[in-house]
Amino acid sequence: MKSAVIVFPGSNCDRDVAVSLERTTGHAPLMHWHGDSALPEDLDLIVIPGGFSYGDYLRCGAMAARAAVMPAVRRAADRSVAVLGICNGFQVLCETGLLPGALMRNRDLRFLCKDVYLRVETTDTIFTSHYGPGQVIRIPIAHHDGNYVADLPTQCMLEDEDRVVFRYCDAGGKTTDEANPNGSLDNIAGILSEERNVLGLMPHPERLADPRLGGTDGQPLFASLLEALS
Amino acid sequence: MTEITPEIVAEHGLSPDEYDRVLEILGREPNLTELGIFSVMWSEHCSYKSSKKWLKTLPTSAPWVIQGPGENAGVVDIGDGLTAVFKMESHNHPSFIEPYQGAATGVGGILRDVFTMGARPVANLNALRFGAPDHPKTRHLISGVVAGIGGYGNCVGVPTVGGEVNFHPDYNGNILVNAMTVGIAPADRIFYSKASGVGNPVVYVGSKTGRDGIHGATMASAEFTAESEEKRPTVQVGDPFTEKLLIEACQELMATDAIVAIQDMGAAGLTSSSFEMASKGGLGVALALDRVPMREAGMTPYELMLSESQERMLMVLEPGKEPLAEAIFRKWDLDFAVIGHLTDTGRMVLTWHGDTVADLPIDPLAEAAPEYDRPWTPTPTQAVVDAAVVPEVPWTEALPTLMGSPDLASRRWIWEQYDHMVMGDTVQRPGGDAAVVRIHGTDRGLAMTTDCTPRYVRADPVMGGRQAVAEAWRNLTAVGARPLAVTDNMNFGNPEKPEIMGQFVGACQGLAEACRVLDFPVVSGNVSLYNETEGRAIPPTPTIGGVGVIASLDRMATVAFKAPGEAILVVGETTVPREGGGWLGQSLYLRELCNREVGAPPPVDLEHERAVGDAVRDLIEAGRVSACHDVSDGGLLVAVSEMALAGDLGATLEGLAETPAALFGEDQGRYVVTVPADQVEAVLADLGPLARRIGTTGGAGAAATITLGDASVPLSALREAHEGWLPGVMGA
Amino acid sequence: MKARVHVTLKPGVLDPQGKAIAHALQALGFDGVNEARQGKVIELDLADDVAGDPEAVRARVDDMCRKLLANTVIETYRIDLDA
Amino acid sequence: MKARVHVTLKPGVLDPQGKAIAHALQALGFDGVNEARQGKVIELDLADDVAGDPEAVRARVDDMCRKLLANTVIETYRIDLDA
Ligand SMILES: Nc1ncnc2c1ncn2[C@@H]1O[C@H](COP(=O)(O)OP(=O)(O)O)[C@@H](O)[C@H]1O
Ligand SMILES: [Mg+2]
Repeated sequence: MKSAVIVFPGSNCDRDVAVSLERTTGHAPLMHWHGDSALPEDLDLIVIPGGFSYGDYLRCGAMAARAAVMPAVRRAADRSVAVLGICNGFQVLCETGLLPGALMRNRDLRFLCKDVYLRVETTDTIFTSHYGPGQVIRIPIAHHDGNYVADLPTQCMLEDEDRVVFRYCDAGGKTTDEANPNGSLDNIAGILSEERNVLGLMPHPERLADPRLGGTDGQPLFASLLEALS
Repeated sequence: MTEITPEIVAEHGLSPDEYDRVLEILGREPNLTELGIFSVMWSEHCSYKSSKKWLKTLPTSAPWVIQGPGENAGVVDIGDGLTAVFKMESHNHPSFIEPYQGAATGVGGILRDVFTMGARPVANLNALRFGAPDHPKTRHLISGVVAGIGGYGNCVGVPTVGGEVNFHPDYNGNILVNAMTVGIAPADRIFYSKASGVGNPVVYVGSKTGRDGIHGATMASAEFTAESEEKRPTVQVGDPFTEKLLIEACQELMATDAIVAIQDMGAAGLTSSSFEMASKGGLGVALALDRVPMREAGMTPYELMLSESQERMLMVLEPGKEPLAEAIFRKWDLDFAVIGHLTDTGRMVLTWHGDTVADLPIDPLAEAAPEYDRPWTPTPTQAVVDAAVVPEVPWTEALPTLMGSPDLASRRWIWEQYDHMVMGDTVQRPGGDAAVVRIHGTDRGLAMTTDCTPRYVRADPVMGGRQAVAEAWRNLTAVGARPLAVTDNMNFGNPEKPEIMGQFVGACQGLAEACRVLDFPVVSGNVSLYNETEGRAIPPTPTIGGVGVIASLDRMATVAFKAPGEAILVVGETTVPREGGGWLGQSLYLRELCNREVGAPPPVDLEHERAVGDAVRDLIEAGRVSACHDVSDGGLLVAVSEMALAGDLGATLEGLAETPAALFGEDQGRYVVTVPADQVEAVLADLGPLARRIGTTGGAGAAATITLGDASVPLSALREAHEGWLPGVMGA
Repeated sequence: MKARVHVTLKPGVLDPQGKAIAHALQALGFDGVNEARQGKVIELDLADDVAGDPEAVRARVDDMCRKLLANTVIETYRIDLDA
Repeated sequence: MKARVHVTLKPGVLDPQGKAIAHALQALGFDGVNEARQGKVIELDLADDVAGDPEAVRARVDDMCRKLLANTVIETYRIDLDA
């Protein structure tokens, strides 16, 4: 599996996800600078990492979405290359239109960094095949703007096409309002593109993929990718 | 040209005596720019004129200390060719005026101190003191300060992993915001601020200079009044995104051999950075101020020298390396300008479009800054509180009250607003004794903590000073770390008052004693004086930031109870002063349940502290304890409850006198540990009189309680009190 | 020449910031605030050679809005030109 | 009745957001943007019983600005009333 992590000015989870990828695949991903508009042709996976690209100024992900490298990311996505956007990366993908909807300020207006429970809504993806259907996993979030919004037709489409991948839930798997940390529509934490090769999610699977850090529920995501893409 | 009148001199915070010294050094009258430079260089903030004499008494060396006080940050050896670089700094006044930006720029400033030295910042901590929770301003200050610390640290991508928070009405008009950064640098690539090489280029990088915070340094050195709040001086606005770029650009440049010396522009910006670099190198400097990147039109040399715009650095480069450095800074979209060069004149010569606008001798100004031996009176000794006369509230009532009291309640509402996991190495998150950050790519850890108990320091500055150091040492020990060194942040009132100066002198004495006995030297620090409002001083607050190293993360302790049926031991109880007693003077029991803040604070027996801590660390390193927590605020029963909450397991206690003194006394030098049942006898035998068993863990989920004798308190009630208080205050 | 771009949330999009403002105003004792909504204003100072024909300038700023300044999934915008 | 409050940074106060916007516009090929500054607009919908005398309403909104909506250490504000 050949992967690249796109580095924007202000990205700050680029190293973290590279560590997870390297642990999974045995070799380091390519760290690709945002200003370089040409991506290698033979990539299997492009990761848009978390952080505060361009300081999250104006709108989270807005400026990164217009960076020089993004047309190449879009072309790769169109060629069915897997694209994973984590946190700020999810925001970037929504801003580019590769994923529908938008991410607004958290309901309580505060930045929130904590472990949350997620229910795996579909395992029919290259990102989640190593989870069980309906499995409840614990993964951290760390964001100020993770409140997913979309209009009703979009919401129905995501639902009908089985494109909601993760929902915030409680420890028992119930998608209650209290378990929704940011006010997201329908407790949505992660969604797929129509072709199912682009995933955006607010939680950080790379932050709990190492027993030393207190959990490994993020690891199957990387293992799923490895299996699907090698 | 502006004529220098006595009023102008006074506005610049210089006393008539100090101005006479200016005249003497120059042999003429200064112009306004020169006066401004003198004023910031000789401000309390930059010159340490009231504190220097006493700071010199602190122990600062140990075999593992690579750089003690005097540089941007302290540096200690952590093995494997790596060093820890750290410092703490206050941003009290700005945070009171504009909590978000004040706190944010405080974080930005301390980060720069650390990455200037070549370190990559790996963790931030913050020690906060607010006024009474019900004071009308407190909520607004908490929410602004916390959002500001988070806003900056989160964006820069450095985890905020720990800190402390106290509330006291005497901080109502003067909160404290102390920020600490810990970084890691290779031992052979540390960068210093000492300039060398006559002719070498002096380079400005980072953000442009605007009219931000002009006179911030002199303001931070003056007492607060209602009027100064009205004046609302320009507060600096932080730009964490630019700081992040600056970190990356500096790291990239530091990997080359282009840098001779580097210094961040902190308080007093360009003035103090250029002076310090030249002064340390015994050189002169010539700067063409018109080349400084400017954000606004019409700026004057005076403003450029005094601006406190953030996210800026000054460097001396190897000759010929300018293009290399410029390419790196341009790549990161940062300003870069060669603004001058080093000279052999020993003078600072500033020009503006070719005209000389200031010409000052460097050494007399930087080194002959005033140094005072201010009169001081020792703090009167407080009577020891007789435990027998303290009202007894049943423990089942006292415990939930304490667990939900302002100084003991959970700070989750705060640390959840800080990204404490970014960088992927946070092994112990906030909530334990010390935070632990893995040294990237290894299986070793850095432990870090901040500590001070201001009510102890106020009652007895010497003992309180000792206690602050001892508690930091204890918190590091409790996770299994070997404590290495401290940074101190001395927050006090007006040093011109002998009783305040007495607090400062006493605290320094206590700090020094503890640092010496515990082998825990001071490697960096910061002094913030004049923390007063309308003549009322804050409680003396010498905040201690401690750093230690864990040799193997497999041998690290955490506070959470791990399994039911394990023995609970208290280690180090021999300081209990009287038969069946405990130390209630200045305890939270006395304050929260009897409404009295009186008495002598608990004594700190440093030899005992060391013996107990070393024994506990040995146990942890040998993998013989399953959980460990030091006993501090609130005493033994609070410590046990905190462990129970963290592990979601109850405890049944035995053999404890059901008195406030035994249960809530704040005797120092103690730890609670748990040990698997089959190993208790061996551990007790090894510890001898240092330890005794006080109970057994057990009871999970809804059935969990803290039980003692015939009575018990459900863990759920403690959790509600503990977790509910701060969200309740903040209305969310 | 100055252009002022007002970016506001589309009607119907929930506005957590606006809601919090209305709430805080009420808590401060300001009754009678039915609703509050928060938007952005971006003030652009345009170079003189760019200015000139107001219609051309407006078209240009409109282009900026669609390409960057507004997220038309959730926001609408309005452009004011200052002479 | 609607009141619109414009909150902007005082002149001279650093505006990191504005700076980044100007920069991004330039990177997108929009030349000639000398400067960008970002502010907020807060739109308040006031209950009818509160409305009425415009001067009284203005005074009330002004009070809201000083107490909550603007941070007068670094920001200034302007109030527009809609009939
Ligand atoms: N402002 C803060 N930011 C981050 N963490 C904090 C803050 N205040 C307290 N904490 C964390 O809460 C826990 C309890 O703090 P404290 O009671 O001061 O610990 P101790 O008594 O061991 O010194 C610690 O893990 C500490 O790091
Ligand atoms: Mg502790």
